[in-house]
Amino acid sequence: MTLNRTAGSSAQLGEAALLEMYTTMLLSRRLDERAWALHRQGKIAFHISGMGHEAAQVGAAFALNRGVDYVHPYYRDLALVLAIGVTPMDFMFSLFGKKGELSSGARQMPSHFGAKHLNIISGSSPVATQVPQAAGLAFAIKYRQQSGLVDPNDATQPRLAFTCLGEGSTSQGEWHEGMNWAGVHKLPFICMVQNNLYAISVKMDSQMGVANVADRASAYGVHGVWVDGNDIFAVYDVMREAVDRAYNGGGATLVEAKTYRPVPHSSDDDDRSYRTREEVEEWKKKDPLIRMQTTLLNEGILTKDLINEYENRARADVDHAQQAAENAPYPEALDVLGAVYAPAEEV
Amino acid sequence: MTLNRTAGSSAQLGEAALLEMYTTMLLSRRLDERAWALHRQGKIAFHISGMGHEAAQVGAAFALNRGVDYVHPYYRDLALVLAIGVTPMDFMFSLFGKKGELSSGARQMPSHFGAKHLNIISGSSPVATQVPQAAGLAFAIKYRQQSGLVDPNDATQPRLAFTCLGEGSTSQGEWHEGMNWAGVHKLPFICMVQNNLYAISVKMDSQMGVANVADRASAYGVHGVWVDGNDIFAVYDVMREAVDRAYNGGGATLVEAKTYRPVPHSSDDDDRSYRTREEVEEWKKKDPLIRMQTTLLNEGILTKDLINEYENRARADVDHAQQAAENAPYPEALDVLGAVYAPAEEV
Amino acid sequence: MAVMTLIDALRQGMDEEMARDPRVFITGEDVGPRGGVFRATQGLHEKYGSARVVDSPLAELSIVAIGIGAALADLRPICEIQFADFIHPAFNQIVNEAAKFYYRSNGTWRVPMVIRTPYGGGISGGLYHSQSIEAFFTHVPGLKVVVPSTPKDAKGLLKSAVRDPNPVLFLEPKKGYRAIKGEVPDGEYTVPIGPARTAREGRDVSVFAYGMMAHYATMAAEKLARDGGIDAEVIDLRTLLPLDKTAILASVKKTGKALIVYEDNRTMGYGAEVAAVLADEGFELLDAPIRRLTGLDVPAVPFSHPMQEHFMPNPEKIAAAIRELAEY
Amino acid sequence: MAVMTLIDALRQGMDEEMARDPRVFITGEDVGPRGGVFRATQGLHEKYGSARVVDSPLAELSIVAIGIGAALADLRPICEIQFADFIHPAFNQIVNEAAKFYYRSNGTWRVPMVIRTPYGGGISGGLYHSQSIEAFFTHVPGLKVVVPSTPKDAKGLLKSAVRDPNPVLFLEPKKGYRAIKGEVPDGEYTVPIGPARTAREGRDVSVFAYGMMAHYATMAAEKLARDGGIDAEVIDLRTLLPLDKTAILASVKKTGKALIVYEDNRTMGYGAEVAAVLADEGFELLDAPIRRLTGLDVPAVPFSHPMQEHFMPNPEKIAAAIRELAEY
Ligand SMILES: Cc1ncc(C[n+]2csc(CCOP(=O)(O)OP(=O)(O)O)c2C)c(N)n1
Ligand SMILES: Cc1ncc(C[n+]2csc(CCOP(=O)(O)OP(=O)(O)O)c2C)c(N)n1
Ligand SMILES: [Mg+2]
Ligand SMILES: [Mg+2]
Repeated sequence: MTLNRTAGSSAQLGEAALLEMYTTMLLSRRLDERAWALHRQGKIAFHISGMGHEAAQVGAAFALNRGVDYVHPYYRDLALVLAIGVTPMDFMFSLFGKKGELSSGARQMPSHFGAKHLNIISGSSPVATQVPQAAGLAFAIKYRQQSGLVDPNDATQPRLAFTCLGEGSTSQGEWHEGMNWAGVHKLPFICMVQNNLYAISVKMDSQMGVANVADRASAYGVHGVWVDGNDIFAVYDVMREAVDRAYNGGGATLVEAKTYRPVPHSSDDDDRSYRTREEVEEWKKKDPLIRMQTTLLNEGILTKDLINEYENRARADVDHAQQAAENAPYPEALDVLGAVYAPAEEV
Repeated sequence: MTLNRTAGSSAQLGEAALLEMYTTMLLSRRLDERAWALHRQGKIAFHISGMGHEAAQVGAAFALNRGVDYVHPYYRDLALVLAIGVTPMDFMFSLFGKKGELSSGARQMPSHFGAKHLNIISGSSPVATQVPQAAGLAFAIKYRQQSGLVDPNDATQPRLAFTCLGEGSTSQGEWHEGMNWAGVHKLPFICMVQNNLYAISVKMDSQMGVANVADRASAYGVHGVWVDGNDIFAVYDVMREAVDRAYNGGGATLVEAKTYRPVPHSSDDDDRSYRTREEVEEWKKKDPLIRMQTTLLNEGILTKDLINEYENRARADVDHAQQAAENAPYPEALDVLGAVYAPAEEV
Repeated sequence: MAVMTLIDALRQGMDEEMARDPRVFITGEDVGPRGGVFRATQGLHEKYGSARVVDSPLAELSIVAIGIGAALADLRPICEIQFADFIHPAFNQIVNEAAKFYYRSNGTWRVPMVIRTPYGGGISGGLYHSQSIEAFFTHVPGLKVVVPSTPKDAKGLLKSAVRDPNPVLFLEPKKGYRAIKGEVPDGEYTVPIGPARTAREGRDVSVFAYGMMAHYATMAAEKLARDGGIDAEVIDLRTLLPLDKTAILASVKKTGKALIVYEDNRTMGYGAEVAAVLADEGFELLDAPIRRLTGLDVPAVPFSHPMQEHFMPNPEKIAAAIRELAEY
Repeated sequence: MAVMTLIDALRQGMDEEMARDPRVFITGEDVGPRGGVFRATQGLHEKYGSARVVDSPLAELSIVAIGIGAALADLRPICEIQFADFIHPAFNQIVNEAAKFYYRSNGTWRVPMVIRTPYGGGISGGLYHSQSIEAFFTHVPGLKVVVPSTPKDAKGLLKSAVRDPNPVLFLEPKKGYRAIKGEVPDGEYTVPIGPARTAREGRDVSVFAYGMMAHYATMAAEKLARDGGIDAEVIDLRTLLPLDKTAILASVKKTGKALIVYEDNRTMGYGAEVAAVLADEGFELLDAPIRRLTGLDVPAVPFSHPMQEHFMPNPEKIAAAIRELAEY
C-alpha cells in the first residue's frame, strides 16, 4: 500500500523535506519501541505511546511554522514534538524522571510535552483542557495583530495555534467550548483529532452518535475535514489548507486524522479485554511508517542503503539518549518546592 | 398575522384543547405582567419573565404526557409549568418568598420551578446543568424499560424527558455532554432551545458561529429542527413528531423555537444598552398570544365574549393568587436548617 | 482624595490598567456594551472597543481557558465570572490548569491573569447568587486569592493583581459594591498582595474577617467600644492565599483571643485554616477557645428573608460573639 | 472471614448491591468489558450486561449528571471517576447540583447516588494521578464524603453508600487497592456512614487520619509502642462529612494532644477543620499545640521519586511528629 503524492501541496515537498519527515517518523517509532522495552525491563514506571500516529503528527508538524506557531499537544504527540525540536534526550529524561528534564523538571509523568523555547505549551493529563486554551492562544494572536502589536505577516511571530487530542476526548465540554470560541471569533486555530477508534477500551460508537468527528465542525462554524491519518501526504495536504486558512483570516479548522493505536493504551493497559488480535493485525498492515517508506522507495527517494543508514542513526540516537538519561541524577528532594509562584516582574 | 393549522398534528387538536392552550398562554401572560407591576411597586425583589415565549412553551407542553413525562424546565418556563399543573398561587408564593412555596419552600429565587407530584424537576440557576441531568432521566426511562422494570407502553409512566434552555446556554459544555449522551444512547429525550436572540445582552453571533441552534444537532446524531416559536401550532407539530420519536425508540430531538423576549432579561436588567426600541417594537407585532387569538377568532373558536370571559377569569385568578401570597406568612427563620440530608429509607 | 464606591474604584482600577498596558483586556458575559450586570465595566467598551472588552459566550470554563491561553501568550486578561456561584464549571481550568502551569512547566510557562467575580450573600439572591467560594480556591497552591473590603484596597489590589505574573482570583463582596464607600487616593498607587490590614486596633479580642464581614466586624467593634468595656481588634485579611500568618499571630499575641468571621458555610470554610494555624503556631498565645462565627452548614443561602437573615452573620451576632469571648 | 484486598472488597460490595437491587447500575470510563483501569468492576459487565455496567463517554461532568438524572428517577447509580484528579470537570454538577437538590426542592427531589473515585499519591502518578480532593468536597453540605481504609470498611461503607438516599462521594485510597489486605466478614453486613473507627487505642497522643494515612499512622503508632515509651491512639475518621466530632473530642479528652495527618496540601486541607473544631470545642482538653503533618503546599505531587517522597507523609515522618508531640 503506497501513498498518493500527485496532487495537493505535498506534491511540492522537496527531497530534503521528505527525508526529514521520514527520519522523524522513524526516530519517533524507535524511541517509542525502546520505551516499551524499558518498561518491560522494569527500568521505567510508565510509557504512553504515539505508535501508529506518526504520519498524522509529522504530516501536521511540517505544515506549520515549527517552533514559532503555538502548539499545544497531547500525550501521544511524540512524533509531533520531535518534528518541532524536542530531542530523544528530552524524551528519555522524562521517561526516567531525571533532573533537568525539559518539560517539567521531571515533575510530570512522561509524555507531558512542553518546551517554552519552541512555543510548545506544557500539557496536563486531564484531556481536552488544552483545546479552549489553544483557542485562547489563537485569540491572543488575533488580538496582537488587530491591535497593531505585531504585523500579521511577520513569520517570526506565531500566526496560529495548533492543538491535538483523541476522538474520545471530544466528548468533553472543554472541547465544545474551545471549538465554539474558535468559530465565533474565526480564530487562527487548528484542532487535529487523532481518531484511533478507542478511548482506552471504549469504542467510538460509545463516545459519539456520529460517524466522523469532522462532522462535529458544523456545530461551530468551523471548517471540518477528515483524512486518512496513516497517509502522511494526505495529512500534510489538508493541514496546509488549514494553515493557509488560519494565516489568511479564514478561521478555524477541525482536522480528523483517522488512524489506529496498534499497542495498548499505555503500559498500564491490557488491550486484550476489548479488542481482537485480528483487528490489531489488520491495522498493522496499514502501518504509516512502512507506507511512507514504500512510497519513498518507489519514488526513488529512499534506497535500501539510506534506510539502513537512517536506522543506524536512529538507534544510535536512542541508545545515546537512554544512556545519558540512565546516568543522569534524579532531582533533589527539595526541588519539589520550587516554582510554585512566578516572581514579580519589572513592569 | 395568523397561524397555519391545516397540516400536521395540530390540525387534529379539538376545540377544548385549543381553548385550554389559549387560556394557559393568557394566564401566563397576565401573571407575568403582574409580576413586573409588583416589582415596579417594590413589592417583590425580582422577576424573570417568560413573556413572548408562551407559544413555544404551551405548544411543547401539550405535545407531552403532562404531569407524567419528566420535565426539567428553565427560568422562563412559566407558561410551560402552568400548562403542566403549577398554579398561579404557586408562582405568586415564589415571587413573595412565602412559607409553603411549592418548588423550594421559598429557598430559591422566583421562577426556579419544580413540582415533584407533576414530575417537574427542581431547577437551579447555573444554566444548562439540567441538560445532562435530563439525559439521565431519559437514560433511566430506557433502563427501566429494557430491564423489564416497567412496560414501555405504560402511559402512567414517564416515557420521555423534556428540557429547555436558551440559545446562549448551548455554549456551555454541560449542553454538549448532555446532547452527546442523548445521541450515543438514542435516548427518549427532547431538548427545546428557546432562541430569543439574546443571552442577556449578548447577541447570538457572539455565542455561536452558526445560524441556527438546530444545526448543532448533527454533531450528536440527534434529530434537529427549528420552528417559528411564536407559532404555537408549528411548535406543537414538531414537538409531536419529537414525542413520537422518543416514545417509539427513535432517539432524541433538538428543537429550536425561534422567538423573542420583548422585555428586559429580568427585573435587574435594562435592555436599552444593547438593543433598539425599534427592534423590540418590530417583534411585538409577532406577539404569540395575539397571533393565537387572531387565529382562533378567525376559526370561530374564540369570540369577543369568550375573550372577555377568559380575561376576567385570568385577572381573578391572578388577583386571588396575589392576595393569598401577600397575606401568607414568611417561612420561619429556622426553616433554613431543614432538609439538608434525606433521612435513611427502609430498604 | 475622592470618596467613591467599591465598584467605582474597581472600574477605575481596570480603566487605568488598560490605559497603561495594551496587553490588558477584559472578557466575560455582558462585559461589553452592557457594562456587566453590576456595571463594573461600564464605559470601558465604549472607551477601548470590542477588541479589548469582549463579550464572551455564556460559558465559564472557556472564559477562564481563553484567559489562560491569552496569558500564556503574554497578554494580561481580566476574566469576569458574572457571579461566583457560576465559577464551578471553570473549576477544572482554574485548579488543574491555571494554578499548575508554572509548577508543571518548572517555571517556564506563566499564567498572568485575573479572575474577578462578585460573591457573597445577603442580597436576596438565593442559593445561586449568594455563594462564597474562597474555601475551594484557597486550597490551591499556585493561585492567589484576594478579597478587598474598601474602595482603596479594591483599586490598589486589583492593579497589583493585573501586574502579578500569577493567576489571581479576585473576589468582590457584591453586597458592598455600592454600599461601601471610602476614600481613594488620587493618582497612581497599588496595594500589595499579601499583607493583611488592621482595620481597627484593640487589646481584648482579635477578630479576623474579610470582605463584607470585615465591615461588619468593624461596625461591631466600634459599637462595643462605644458601649464601653470591650476593645476589639479587627484584622481585614484582604489576601487569603497566601495567608498573612505574621499578622494574625501578632494580633493574638496582643489579645490572646481569636474570633474568625466568615459568611460561608462553617465546615471547611476559610476560617478553619486560620484557626488551625493559630492552634498550632499560636497555641501558647491563646487564653480562650478559637471561635468561628459563620454562615450555616446548609447547602447555600436561601432566598426568603427570614431564612437568609438567619443564615448570615451580621454586626449584632459578631458583637455578641466578641462579648462572649471577651468574657471568657 | 475471608482475607482480601481493598479493591476485591469494593468489587464484592458492588456485586452484592447489584444482585440485591435491580436499580443499581454502574457507569464510568472503561468500567465495562475492561473492568475499570484499576479492575474495580472486573467481571461485573460479564455478569450484569451492558445495560447495567455502562461504558460512558470520556466526560466526567456528564457521568455525574447522568447519575443525578437517574437518581432523580429513583435508580441507584454508582458513578466511577477514573482518577480523583479528573473529577474537577464535574465540580459544578456535584457542588451546585447533586448536593443542593434535596435542599433546593425543600426535601422533595432526592439524589441517591454514589460517586466512587481513586485518590492519593505515592504511586508515581505525577501531578494528575495523585491528587487528594476531599478538602473541596467536605465543604459542601448536602454531600457525604467517605474514605475507607480497610477492606471490611470499604465493602461495608460502600454498601451503606449505595443505600443512602443522599449523594455520597466515595474516595478510595488507590495506593492501598492491592497493598491493603484484611479480613472481611462473611455474608451480609454494612458499616454505617458517620462514626469514626478507633484503629488503635492509646493514651499519649491522638492521631487523626484517614485512607492510606490511617494505615501509616497505625504503623507509626505500633512502631513507637514497640520501641517503648509512647502509646498513641489512632482514629481512622472514615467518614469526613459529616465529621464525627464526638469521637475526636473523646480521644483528645483522653490524650490532651492531637496530630492530624493528611497527604493533601496543607493549607485548607481537611485537617484544618479537625483542628478548628478541637481548638474551639476541645480547647480546655488540649495540653499541646494541634499539629498537622501533611503534604506540601505545592500545586500537586511531582512524578520523580525524590520529589514525590519529599512531598508525601510516611510512617517515619508520622512517628517523628508523634514523638515530638508526646515530648511537648
Ligand atoms: C478528564 C480526564 N478523564 C479521564 C482521563 C483518563 N484517560 C486518559 S487517556 C483516556 C482515553 C483518551 O481517549 P482518546 O481521547 O480517544 O485519545 P487516545 O488515547 O485514544 O489517543 C482516558 C480516559 C483523563 N486523562 N482525563
Ligand atoms: C453558568 C451560568 N452563568 C451565568 C449565568 C447568568 N445568566 C443567567 S441567564 C443568562 C443568559 C441566558 O441566555 P440564554 O441562554 O440565551 O437564555 P435566555 O435568558 O435568553 O432565555 C446569564 C448569563 C447563569 N445563570 N449561569
Ligand atoms: Mg482514541
Ligand atoms: Mg436567549
